[in-house]
Amino acid sequence: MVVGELTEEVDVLIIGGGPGGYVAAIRAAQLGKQVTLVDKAEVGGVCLNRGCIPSKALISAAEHYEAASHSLFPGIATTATLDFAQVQTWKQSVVNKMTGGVKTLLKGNKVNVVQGEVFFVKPDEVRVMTEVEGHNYHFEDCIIATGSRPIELKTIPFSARVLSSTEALSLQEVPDSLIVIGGGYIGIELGQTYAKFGTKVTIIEGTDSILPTFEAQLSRLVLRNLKKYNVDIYTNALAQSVKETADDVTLTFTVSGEEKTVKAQYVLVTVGRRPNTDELGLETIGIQMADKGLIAVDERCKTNLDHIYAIGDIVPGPALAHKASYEGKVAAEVIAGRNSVVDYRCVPAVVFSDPEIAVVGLAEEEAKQTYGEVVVGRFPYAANGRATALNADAGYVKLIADKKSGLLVGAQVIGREASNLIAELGLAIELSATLEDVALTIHAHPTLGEMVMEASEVALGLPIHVLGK
Amino acid sequence: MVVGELTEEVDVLIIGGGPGGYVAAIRAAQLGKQVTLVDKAEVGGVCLNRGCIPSKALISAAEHYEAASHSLFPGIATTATLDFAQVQTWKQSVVNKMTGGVKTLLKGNKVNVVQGEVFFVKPDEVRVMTEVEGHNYHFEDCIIATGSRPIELKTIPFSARVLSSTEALSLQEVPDSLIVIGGGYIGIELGQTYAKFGTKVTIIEGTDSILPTFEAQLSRLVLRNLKKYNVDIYTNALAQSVKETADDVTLTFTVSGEEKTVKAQYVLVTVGRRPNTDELGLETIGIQMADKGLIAVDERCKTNLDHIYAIGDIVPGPALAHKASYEGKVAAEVIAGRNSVVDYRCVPAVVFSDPEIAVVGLAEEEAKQTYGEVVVGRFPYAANGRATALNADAGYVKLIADKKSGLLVGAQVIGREASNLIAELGLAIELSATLEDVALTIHAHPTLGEMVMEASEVALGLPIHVLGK
Amino acid sequence: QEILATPGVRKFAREQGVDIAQVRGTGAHGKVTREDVINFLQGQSTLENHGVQTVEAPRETEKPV
Ligand SMILES: Cc1cc2nc3c(=O)[nH]c(=O)nc-3n(C[C@H](O)[C@H](O)[C@H](O)COP(=O)(O)OP(=O)(O)OC[C@H]3O[C@@H](n4cnc5c(N)ncnc54)[C@H](O)[C@@H]3O)c2cc1C
Ligand SMILES: Cc1cc2nc3c(=O)[nH]c(=O)nc-3n(C[C@H](O)[C@H](O)[C@H](O)COP(=O)(O)OP(=O)(O)OC[C@H]3O[C@@H](n4cnc5c(N)ncnc54)[C@H](O)[C@@H]3O)c2cc1C
Repeated sequence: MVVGELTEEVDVLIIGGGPGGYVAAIRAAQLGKQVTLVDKAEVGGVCLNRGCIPSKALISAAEHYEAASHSLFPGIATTATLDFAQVQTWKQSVVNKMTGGVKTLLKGNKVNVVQGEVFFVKPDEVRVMTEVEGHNYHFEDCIIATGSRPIELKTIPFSARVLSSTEALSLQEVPDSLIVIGGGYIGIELGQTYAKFGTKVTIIEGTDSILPTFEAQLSRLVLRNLKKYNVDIYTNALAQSVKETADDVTLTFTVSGEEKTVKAQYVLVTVGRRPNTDELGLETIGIQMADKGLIAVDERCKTNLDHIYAIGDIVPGPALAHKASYEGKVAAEVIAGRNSVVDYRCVPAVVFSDPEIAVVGLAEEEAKQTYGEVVVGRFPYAANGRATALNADAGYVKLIADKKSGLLVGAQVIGREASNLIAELGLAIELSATLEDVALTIHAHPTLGEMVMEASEVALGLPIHVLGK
Repeated sequence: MVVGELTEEVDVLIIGGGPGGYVAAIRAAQLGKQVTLVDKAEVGGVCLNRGCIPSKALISAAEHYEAASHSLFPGIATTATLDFAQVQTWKQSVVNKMTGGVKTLLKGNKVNVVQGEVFFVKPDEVRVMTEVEGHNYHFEDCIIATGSRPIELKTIPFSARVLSSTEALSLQEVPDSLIVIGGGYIGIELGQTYAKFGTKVTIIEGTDSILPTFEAQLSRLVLRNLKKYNVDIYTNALAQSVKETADDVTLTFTVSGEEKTVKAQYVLVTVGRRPNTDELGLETIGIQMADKGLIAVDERCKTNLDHIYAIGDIVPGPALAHKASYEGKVAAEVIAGRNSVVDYRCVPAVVFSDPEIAVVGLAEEEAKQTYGEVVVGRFPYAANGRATALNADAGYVKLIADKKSGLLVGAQVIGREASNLIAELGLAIELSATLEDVALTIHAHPTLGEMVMEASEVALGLPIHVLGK
Repeated sequence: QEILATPGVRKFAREQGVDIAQVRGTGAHGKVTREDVINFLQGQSTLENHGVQTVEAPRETEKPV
């Protein structure tokens, strides 16, 4: 151990152990680099500790609870009782399993893991602060992967009753009532989950629709289910202020000028996330920034400083775990001397709502702008045998292709297992597949995947299981 | 209506309304042909009426019942009660929905549907018998798609207590006990389903393993679950004879020479299916046969008679619905003057066991024979975040690639949603994708589809979420 | 040697009356692209000294599947 004012020499220093940083660490180590990974909290980052994994664990528990509370299968009567504290313990065990796995992988790949908060003191040196002391590290190459944190509303600051997603994931009791400010994917996933567990949920969304970054048609089925769970939704609504008591909180908001109030046990604020780039001392070393606190990088994930790279939520592009991991591999490979670049045609995005939404590539309007004329093929779950046998006949698969070439350029799935069906479509786009390629590929019967083939046939004007015009 | 000895002229005659025949009918009609479809029973064939669809409906009901009977989620206690007659009513409603859909599609595509049993009287004429009368049809082109029926054991003929899959799918009560002769996919699917509903199941398999057409490793997890449901399995076992009473049936079988008996309420015989080619009068018109009662066809699905085509279970190749439908489209297109041929690189096969098994392309041994050296990448469900959050961490994804080129040539998935994960892998093989193509395609986090990407990285020697050697 | 091409390209070649086995693939591992088929056709028609045309496919291949 190096103590006092000694500076430790490291080969590759990675700041942040989320899905960007830990994946970069493993890949760099695999390629022969000596890697030191520093995180101020736990490895796994937001994703494993307070993002993707715990949210999906609660979502699948809620789904199981809901499926047993309201059996869709005639002849199978089921009941469910909930011990939410135990669900939380299980959720934590899922998180621990995954973070434990990451620790094992880092160790197995001989990555040196250090706990501490990092800031830059020189273009090739950082200081790492633990609670009791500080060390300096001098590095050859550095990857910044410090991720993001929830945005706080100035007028509605976080408190005992005003929560971020982090606290909302860890409630020990199911609240009677919950107000969600922000109807993006995190707000919808968490709101819907608590609604399934029995909470009276109210969603306050600033734009004219929940899930505003998705095509309007996609959110419609989610909306229908939210109403089934008795969720109140206000769109074009602006949260103004809260009044908090020991037991509850009252939110004042306006809808087209009109002031309204709603009272609940908690308010959850999910209005976006901001990059953790403000406390790293980036100014001192002169790193060039892009918009909104993001770090500017080139296609090798390199910043303007030759030996410093940045990946994940702190660089432009969708703030998603799989994009962070992809960039992590690229940065690690570049540092190891490989000729890697960020070179994807598409990044899928999934909302684990009920039903699930998954999209990849261009939306219909974007495709029209890029390609001029497009063809669209849509196939409904209701016409799919497997979906019907699963009692899951809400939803559709929609494919968007360039009219001239037939090249698939975008795809959307809403319905059961959308999160898994999108994988084929992402591969299809990356491999420049045409509608014919997809239509001529035999898909197993009876599976949900058949809808992908059938949607292609719809776009080609030769649909089998729906009527053409 | 034509009566008496008049012969009706038809353009395209299709014999059999299963997934081969009805799909051919729709495609031929779409391409401008006048189509008459004749089936002696209901449209939809085995697949929709007594195969894929009813079996999958019972399987998903059993899964739902089982999931609620034994909740895997700590903190969510569930119970389930079963009214099996009602489950059967629901199953029938699923079947009716799908066959009703097919009828609507046939009508919408202006296909003339006739009920009756067909046999050939001349190379361009058939006789169609209904219960009361007969008509002759003279055709331009004909597609034979008469499918297959369960094989009956000479020594153990079907009876009130010796059932084929058809009767086993329609029991009105859950039997106390059931013996399944034949551990292929139909026997395993049905045996496991009744075991989940509470039946004491015994499986008698002639070879040394259940699911003998799959790699041994794949059946191991299914075996483990069967044992959990208290299923007795005898391999290398030969069913000899049955003794039937009003209430039960006793089966005598031998295991390596030793004679054993087992008593149950029913015996289900699932030892294979034979093509319905023996009562069509094919000899009279001189159609050339292949092995095992199958009709010989070329790559256009044409028989030796220029205007007669054959598709589905009555021609060589896997006896699967999606293969029948694919051939149906080819035959219809050829008749309509298009230059279509049977030209697939792979046909997926799925077993809806617990966990599901899905394979596509070559098995490891086959790949070695074809390509010499192969590389294999295996990724376990236990290392996937989504699987862990779903409490579904049994299983793996295995990819097989040509070592020299990295071309993906085979894939196997066992585990939750294998039936849907296989779609991407079938497309990858059809598109001649390499391991790198798959590894460099961004897969959404956290989804089961990530395992496909990770298995590619394992095969490439750069695994992220498992340790390399 | 295996012919590598996507299902759509295989179909395209067939419709153009091109035996895909004769086309030299320019993709990875000799994968035949749509452009390769077009170039093949153009090369052929240049040889035969007439313009690009759609050749009616031969319909009498009697190869059992
Ligand atoms: C509730 C929720 C649900 C989500 N669901 C999904 C989903 O389903 N799919 C998906 O793709 N994405 C999801 N996300 C987004 C996903 O979590 C992020 O995109 C992803 O975690 C970004 O990875 P990263 O490596 O860039 O950073 P992070 O995961 O944010 O990790 C950054 C790490 O850096 C550390 N760090 C920060 N500053 C310092 C410092 N100065 N010194 C040392 N260490 C530091 C932090 O402690 C942290 O561990 C979700 C997010 C939330 C909040
Ligand atoms: C229990 C079970 C489960 C199965 N599960 C699956 C699965 O999950 N996935 C899968 O891919 N496959 C499955 N199969 C197999 C699948 O059902 C068959 O491969 C498929 O139905 C074959 O289609 P086909 O069109 O060739 O014939 P069929 O579906 O058998 O249809 C033939 C039709 O022809 C009619 N016919 C026969 N003879 C005459 C005649 N002389 N005159 C008039 N009409 C006639 C019959 O009435 C019938 O409607 C399953 C089969 C069974 C039994």
